[in-house]
Amino acid sequence: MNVPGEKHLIRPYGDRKDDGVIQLSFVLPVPCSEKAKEAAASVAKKLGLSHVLVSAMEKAGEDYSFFVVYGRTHMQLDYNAIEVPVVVHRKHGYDELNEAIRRDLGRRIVVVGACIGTDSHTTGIDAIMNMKGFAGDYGLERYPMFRAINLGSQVEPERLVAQAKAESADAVLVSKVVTQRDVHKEDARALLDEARRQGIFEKTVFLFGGPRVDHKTALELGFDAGFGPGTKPSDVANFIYYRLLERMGRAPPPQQTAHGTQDATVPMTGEKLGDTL
Amino acid sequence: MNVPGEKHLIRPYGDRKDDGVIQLSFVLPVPCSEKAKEAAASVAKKLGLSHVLVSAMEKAGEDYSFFVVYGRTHMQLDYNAIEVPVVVHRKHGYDELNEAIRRDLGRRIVVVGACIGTDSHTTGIDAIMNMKGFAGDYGLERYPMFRAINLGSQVEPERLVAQAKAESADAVLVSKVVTQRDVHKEDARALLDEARRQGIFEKTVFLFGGPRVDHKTALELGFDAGFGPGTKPSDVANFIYYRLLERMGRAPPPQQTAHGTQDATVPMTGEKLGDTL
Amino acid sequence: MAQLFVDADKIARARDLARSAARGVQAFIDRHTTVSIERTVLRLLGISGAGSRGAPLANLMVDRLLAAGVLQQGAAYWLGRALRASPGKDPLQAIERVAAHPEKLPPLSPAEHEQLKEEMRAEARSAVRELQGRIEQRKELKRSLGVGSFEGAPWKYVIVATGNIHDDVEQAKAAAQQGADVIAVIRSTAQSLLDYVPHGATTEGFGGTYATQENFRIMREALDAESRRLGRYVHLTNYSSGLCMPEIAFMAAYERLDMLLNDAMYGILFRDINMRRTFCDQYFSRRICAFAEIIINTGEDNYITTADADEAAHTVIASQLINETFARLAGMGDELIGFGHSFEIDPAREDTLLREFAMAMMVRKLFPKSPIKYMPPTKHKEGDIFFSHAYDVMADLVAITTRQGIQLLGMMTEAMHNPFLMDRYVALKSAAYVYRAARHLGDEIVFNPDGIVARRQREVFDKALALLEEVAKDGMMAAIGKARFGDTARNPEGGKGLEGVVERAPGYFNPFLEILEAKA
Amino acid sequence: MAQLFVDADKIARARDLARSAARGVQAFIDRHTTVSIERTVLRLLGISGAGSRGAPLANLMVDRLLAAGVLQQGAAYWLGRALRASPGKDPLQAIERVAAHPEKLPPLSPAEHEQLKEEMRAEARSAVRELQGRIEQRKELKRSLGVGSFEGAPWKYVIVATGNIHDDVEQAKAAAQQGADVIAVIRSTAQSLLDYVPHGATTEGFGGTYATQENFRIMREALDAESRRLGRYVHLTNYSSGLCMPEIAFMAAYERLDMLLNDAMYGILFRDINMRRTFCDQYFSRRICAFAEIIINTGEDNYITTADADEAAHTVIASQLINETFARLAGMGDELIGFGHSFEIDPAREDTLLREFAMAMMVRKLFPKSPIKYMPPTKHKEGDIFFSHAYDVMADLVAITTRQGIQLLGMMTEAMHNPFLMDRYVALKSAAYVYRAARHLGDEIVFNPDGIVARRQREVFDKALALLEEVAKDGMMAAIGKARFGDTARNPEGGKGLEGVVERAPGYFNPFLEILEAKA
Ligand code: B12
Ligand code: B12
Ligand SMILES: Cc1ncc(COP(=O)(O)O)c(C=O)c1O
Ligand SMILES: Cc1ncc(COP(=O)(O)O)c(C=O)c1O
Repeated sequence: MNVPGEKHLIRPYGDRKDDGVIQLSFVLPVPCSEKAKEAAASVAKKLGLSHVLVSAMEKAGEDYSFFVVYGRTHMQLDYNAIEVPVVVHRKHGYDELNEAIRRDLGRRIVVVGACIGTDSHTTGIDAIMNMKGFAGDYGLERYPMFRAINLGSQVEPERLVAQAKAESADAVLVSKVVTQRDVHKEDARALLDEARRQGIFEKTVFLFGGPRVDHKTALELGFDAGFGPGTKPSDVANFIYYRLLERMGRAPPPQQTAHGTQDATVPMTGEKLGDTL
Repeated sequence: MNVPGEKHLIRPYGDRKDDGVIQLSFVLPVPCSEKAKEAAASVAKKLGLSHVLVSAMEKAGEDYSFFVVYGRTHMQLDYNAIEVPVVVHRKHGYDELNEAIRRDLGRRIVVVGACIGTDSHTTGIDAIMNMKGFAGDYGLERYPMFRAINLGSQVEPERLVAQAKAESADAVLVSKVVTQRDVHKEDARALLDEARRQGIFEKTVFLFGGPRVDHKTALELGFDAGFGPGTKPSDVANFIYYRLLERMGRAPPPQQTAHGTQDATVPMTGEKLGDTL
Repeated sequence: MAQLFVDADKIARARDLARSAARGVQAFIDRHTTVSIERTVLRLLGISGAGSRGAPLANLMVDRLLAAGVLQQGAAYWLGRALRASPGKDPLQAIERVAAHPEKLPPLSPAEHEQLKEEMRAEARSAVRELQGRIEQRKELKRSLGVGSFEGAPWKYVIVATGNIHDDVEQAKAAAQQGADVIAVIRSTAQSLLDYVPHGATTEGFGGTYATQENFRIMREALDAESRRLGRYVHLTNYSSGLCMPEIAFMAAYERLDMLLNDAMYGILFRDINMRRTFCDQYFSRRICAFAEIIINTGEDNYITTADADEAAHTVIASQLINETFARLAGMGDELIGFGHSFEIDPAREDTLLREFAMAMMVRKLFPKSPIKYMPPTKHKEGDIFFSHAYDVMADLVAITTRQGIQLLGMMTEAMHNPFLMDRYVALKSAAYVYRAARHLGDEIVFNPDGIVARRQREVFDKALALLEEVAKDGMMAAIGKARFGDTARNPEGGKGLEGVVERAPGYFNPFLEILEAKA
Repeated sequence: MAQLFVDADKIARARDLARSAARGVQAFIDRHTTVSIERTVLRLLGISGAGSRGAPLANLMVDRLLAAGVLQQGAAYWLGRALRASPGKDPLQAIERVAAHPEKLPPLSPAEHEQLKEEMRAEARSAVRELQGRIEQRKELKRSLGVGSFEGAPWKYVIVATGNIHDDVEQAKAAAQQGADVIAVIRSTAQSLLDYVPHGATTEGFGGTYATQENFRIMREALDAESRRLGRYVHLTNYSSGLCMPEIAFMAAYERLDMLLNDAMYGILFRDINMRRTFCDQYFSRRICAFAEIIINTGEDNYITTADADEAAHTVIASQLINETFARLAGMGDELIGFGHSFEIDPAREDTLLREFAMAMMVRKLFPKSPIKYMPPTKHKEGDIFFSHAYDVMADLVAITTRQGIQLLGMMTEAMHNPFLMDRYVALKSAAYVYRAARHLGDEIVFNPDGIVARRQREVFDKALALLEEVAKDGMMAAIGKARFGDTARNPEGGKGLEGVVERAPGYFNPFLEILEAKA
């Protein structure tokens, strides 16, 4: 029923089309009892669900009850109204991209990256920068036309920025994996402040990545782009190339997307994402 | 912090007290894509959740996506405001109850039961009525002071009522397990209509039970009580005894409860219920 | 891998007992017919429509013949007479005519009589030929596509049960796309007690969707398309069970279904259908399945959802041996008999995984050539979907390790509702993981021949043997009368549908039975 | 049950190689001390407070001594000197005084020198006696209560990590009530790189809660109460890891913790801590653990969260043998060495359950007397919590079947956040089910000696042996330099904390080391 222009109303679907079925689970800080069960039901009702069924009340502790609840929401979404602009840039393959860089920039692109703050989850940044790459996709180090310097884990902003400056890097790649109480955002901001302090903010491309990073947040924080789970090095390589071209006034600016930058350079495949999320 | 009279505000609890964390899962009738993922996030937001994290988007079919979502609700519940009146009747043990019946009624209580309509889920009614009982608790048949006639499965209302009339039963026990599209309620209503037609509605106690039955609904349907999962035969035996006393004007009417009648005769233990739900 | 720790003579002995128990019943079957057998004959002869108020023509005709007290001749015979008496008339009216005053019919000369039968036999042969053709199409498509996730993996069997055939199709397609090998459309609760098969596409059922020929067609058509797209054959199954076993068997064969739930005793025990009726009906329905190469699934799993799975385990084995005998008597090859059993032991107990392994291996080995149908936990499922899922995963492990043939995947919401789309997805994904992770586990491990598992097998089989001794001594019907199966007692005169059982007249005529019995 | 398919000589050979590789390092260790060893000595001597800006007194003192270039004498010696130089003064000021101008100190006669050491030794003995007393309390309580779900069941180990010790207590109690046997309070990400131990109760951490002596006390107190109520002893564990290994070992011993994550190489590889520093620190920390009968958990699981679990499996085995040697050199008995490994093979592959069985059985059998610490799937966890849960359940099955000693229960939300209360509940309930269901499975099954599992064990062990040959030849430090472990290269001069390593002076004095080394 999806006629462009028209509304495309959708609702959650359990047993029958549009029945609005949703499953919930949560803990309430009260012991199991009929009263607790009633409380769980009212949580669901307050969320606007009808046909509320508290299918499980489990003793998660003497003062805690765990609930599994089913109910039906009556909301509708107009699927056509959901905005996810996809950038039109064609994604280059490995050789093609190296060739394009040679042709259009005439030099190697220098990128410096690290997992910053106290975070030592390097597998993410390694997947992007090191030879090996990720999911069969070569890492930046492997590209003849990239010079990739990976500083590894627990790198303080000062050091990362200084290094980037020293190498007069085209792009800085920042990874954060630990997100508890939004420490990833704090660290990301600290990094950009440092970049301003050392005066490389304007002339450098800043990329932010991690399992809980998305393009939108990254932009809000002041980065050029954000890369979430399932990112391939080639997505990043393409993005940097286009962004540099654009800074040279040689390419259409990619529209901002509300999402991980798989789709900032390629229309993305949900499946893939589903798999790696 | 639970001072009677005062408010006792509670919220779902995941990582830290009152963080309001709730887990959701549901299917949307659209293929996996960044757009679908955004739609899933807006479902959660429309439910009033913040910190929405779509942790999984899975291909549940070419035109269906399955989502797991975490978010935080900002609602608060006043736990003290939740009403679950508990009846004060003391629950008699097996011997004690037989004795009480002998003393107070001076005769055996006659109960006729069945699983009605097209429903052939007899284990529930059997658990209540047959010798064996349930979870180590003797069935009514075993009580010297009960005469329990179990008609089994797929019994039409006419037959059950006629039988009850013939036996001049004190109580009629009705079981329904299949609930799809509320067929259990339809059948329950049909039974009471039949009882009225055959003129035994007034003088007989009607009990309704099944995994999706609760006291409240049962009362709304016109039954004397409703019994949900985990019901023990002894709960039922006690309830009938008290209800008959009361009809003889000999006992305080049990307050209505919003719940399965474990707590209509005994303060219930969440655990137990948690286990059998 | 599967190991059997029971000694061979005991097994041979048990089979003999099952055979002799069944023999008595078979003698009865051979002397009787039923309304639903005769309706099936008429359907085979092309009587497919429904009357004004939706009653199938086959029912209207057979009812007349029964009322007129002439059914024992066989419906095929009377249809022949009727058409000859009023040529060109519409069959129903023709039947009504003859049924109104059968005595008034001009007697036939032996030659005419023979000729009439020959005509009907010719009709029957061409009907059978057409049916054969449709069955070949089904087999052809299957041959041309892959089957199952990998060699030796159980077929992943899931249920759809929305009550609405069109929603069912949606959900079946989604399930197929996520790896389901078999789609079962569960019937509406009421249907097994209907003494007719509803007509046309249906959109309202309770706990399931009505089994109708049109619904079969719609679903099979959708699955054919899906199978082609996926390059993997997706099977369809339904229930040849209740008061219309043979009719549904015919419709299923005609609409190219692959399997049918079909049990010699389920209807008797769980639906209180008269035993004589069920025994006669199961025979003819299985004759059709044998011809159509439809895999039947027996219903022993039901015993242990009612009685305690640990205590009643032996009734499962005994019943399977009985089902085996009846199926063979109906001409079915072992490869078509999907023996049912399940993973149902109360998870609150200890070593349940070992006890489930014991049963799963024993059933697997007792019927080496048969596609065992393995059912998931249901009775002890909880509203705690996370626990229920973990519980199902253990069943997946036993299924792949012991190489069950067809696994009905457990649903984490079993305790609440008919499977939702997401429930099926979750089950399919985890089953695929477990199959993959444990793919060769069965070839790797050997159980201790004097261990818990081995002892458990012997204990269960000994009890099954004792039960069969008793059944053979008292006879099937008496044993059922003593509640030996599924904790339920039934007597030969009780239950629904007895009125539809008729002793065959000496001249009883059933051209299809002639063909099917000849074929075997 | 667990089977080992590797031949004994190879195993013996591997142990020899590990020993000779470690010997070189141990020689280095015996010639050096570190700031954190010396801080620990001071803490043992009762220097427990913190200075104005929260800096622990022990740090302030040791920093002075290091700056003054006199630490190689041993902090205990200088504390003695200082107190004797300015009697009655507060220790910090006294130390500052001597550190200001050590050269100005009047020289001691040999007799005085001996006397001073004797006094400090006496102090040390009484400190050790007090410590001993507290350790006895812990053992006493444990003796008086039940331990674990049943004989032979792995201890159920869960993590709390809210960042706030008071929330941690809430969650730990709930977990204990639902069957947790071990509570691990995960540290804040930053802590391993701090060259001091924060002071007091803390309520803000990232990815975990700071390890402080006060936090230890608060949690242990809560668990003591809970253990008594439940009649089941609930263990507490934390991390003796990073730049403060020995100090935390002491605090843990003092606050009656039962276990500590403590690895000879983890800090080097995963926190880029200087290897000399870590080798020295791990030695003294393990001396303390040996004395306090604290079970250590090694961190080999980390290798396979970074490298591919299937390809790097041999590094786990090699590292375990090295950890074993170092632990024994520090006087630890096998029963105190909890070797770490994990269920981490990519679930997208085939026969992963078999390959996990191979590893789990091999580790179990290589260290028969040790409480193996089994970690759950983490790296390949998905946001699909239902799948993740199924995946964890397979790890539970391997854990109970192969009788791992301590199982860290997998969390269905591993890919998203630190465990929530409900995540732990779900994990504990399912693990209890799997343990129950498969309780005796291990005694029942035997793996094919030439099968996939056996071959996999041999393959992995051969690679481990080859790696150890190399390590023994080049020496530990060189091997680490070549990224032989955890895919990470480190050099002896690199990493954090090298400045805190000092060569011991000939007269180096450490009364506790004397006692602890004598004890062994
Ligand atoms: C492996 C791992 C570890 C390893 C890390 C080894 C290493 N060298 O990286 C070890 C064992 C050391 C470890 C330790 C800890 N971990 Co850890 N760890 C994990 C684990 C299991 C997997 C992470 C991983 O490797 N993913 C695979 C990589 C390839 O995926 P990725 O990081 O998302 O990267 C991809 C994209 O995000 C993107 N990307 C990432 N970065 C960048 C950067 C740029 C510029 C670009 C363009 C793209 C990009 O591209 C990559 C490829 O597609 C996760 C749980 C999980 N399953 O996610 C927990 C997890 C991340 N760890 C966690 C924690 C808390 C810790 C500890 C702090 C626990 C503790 N207190 O001790 C410690 C300390 C670590 C520290 N100081 O930072 C938590 C974080 C919770 C939170 N959200 O805050 C998690 C989620 C586990 C949990 N549920 O508690 N961990
Ligand atoms: C066992 C079982 C069967 C057995 C029944 C055997 C028998 N003799 O009872 C068999 C195999 C025959 C069966 C068949 C079907 N079943 Co069925 N079955 C179940 C199962 C697995 C367990 C039910 C059970 O025995 N519970 C144990 C008893 C003791 O619990 P209980 O009924 O809640 O009773 C307790 C309380 O509720 C209370 N109580 C109950 N009744 C009464 C009455 C009174 C007066 C009182 C006081 C108390 C009381 O006391 C009892 C003790 O505490 C459930 C799934 C599940 N795990 O719940 C599905 C389930 C009930 N079945 C279901 C369905 C759909 C069917 C079928 C219709 C499927 C089909 N289309 O073929 C068929 C047809 C049945 C029919 N015609 O009615 C659905 C119902 C969905 C829904 N909510 O509508 C379920 C939930 C499975 C599912 N998820 O799809 N089933
Ligand atoms: C053989 C058989 N027939 C039928 C059914 C379904 O029940 P109904 O008779 O209501 O269709 C089952 C249920 O499992 C079964 O095993
Ligand atoms: C031995 C060891 N120490 C410490 C840690 C925790 O990391 P951190 O050093 O950040 O405390 C781990 C993680 O598993 C570990 O295995």
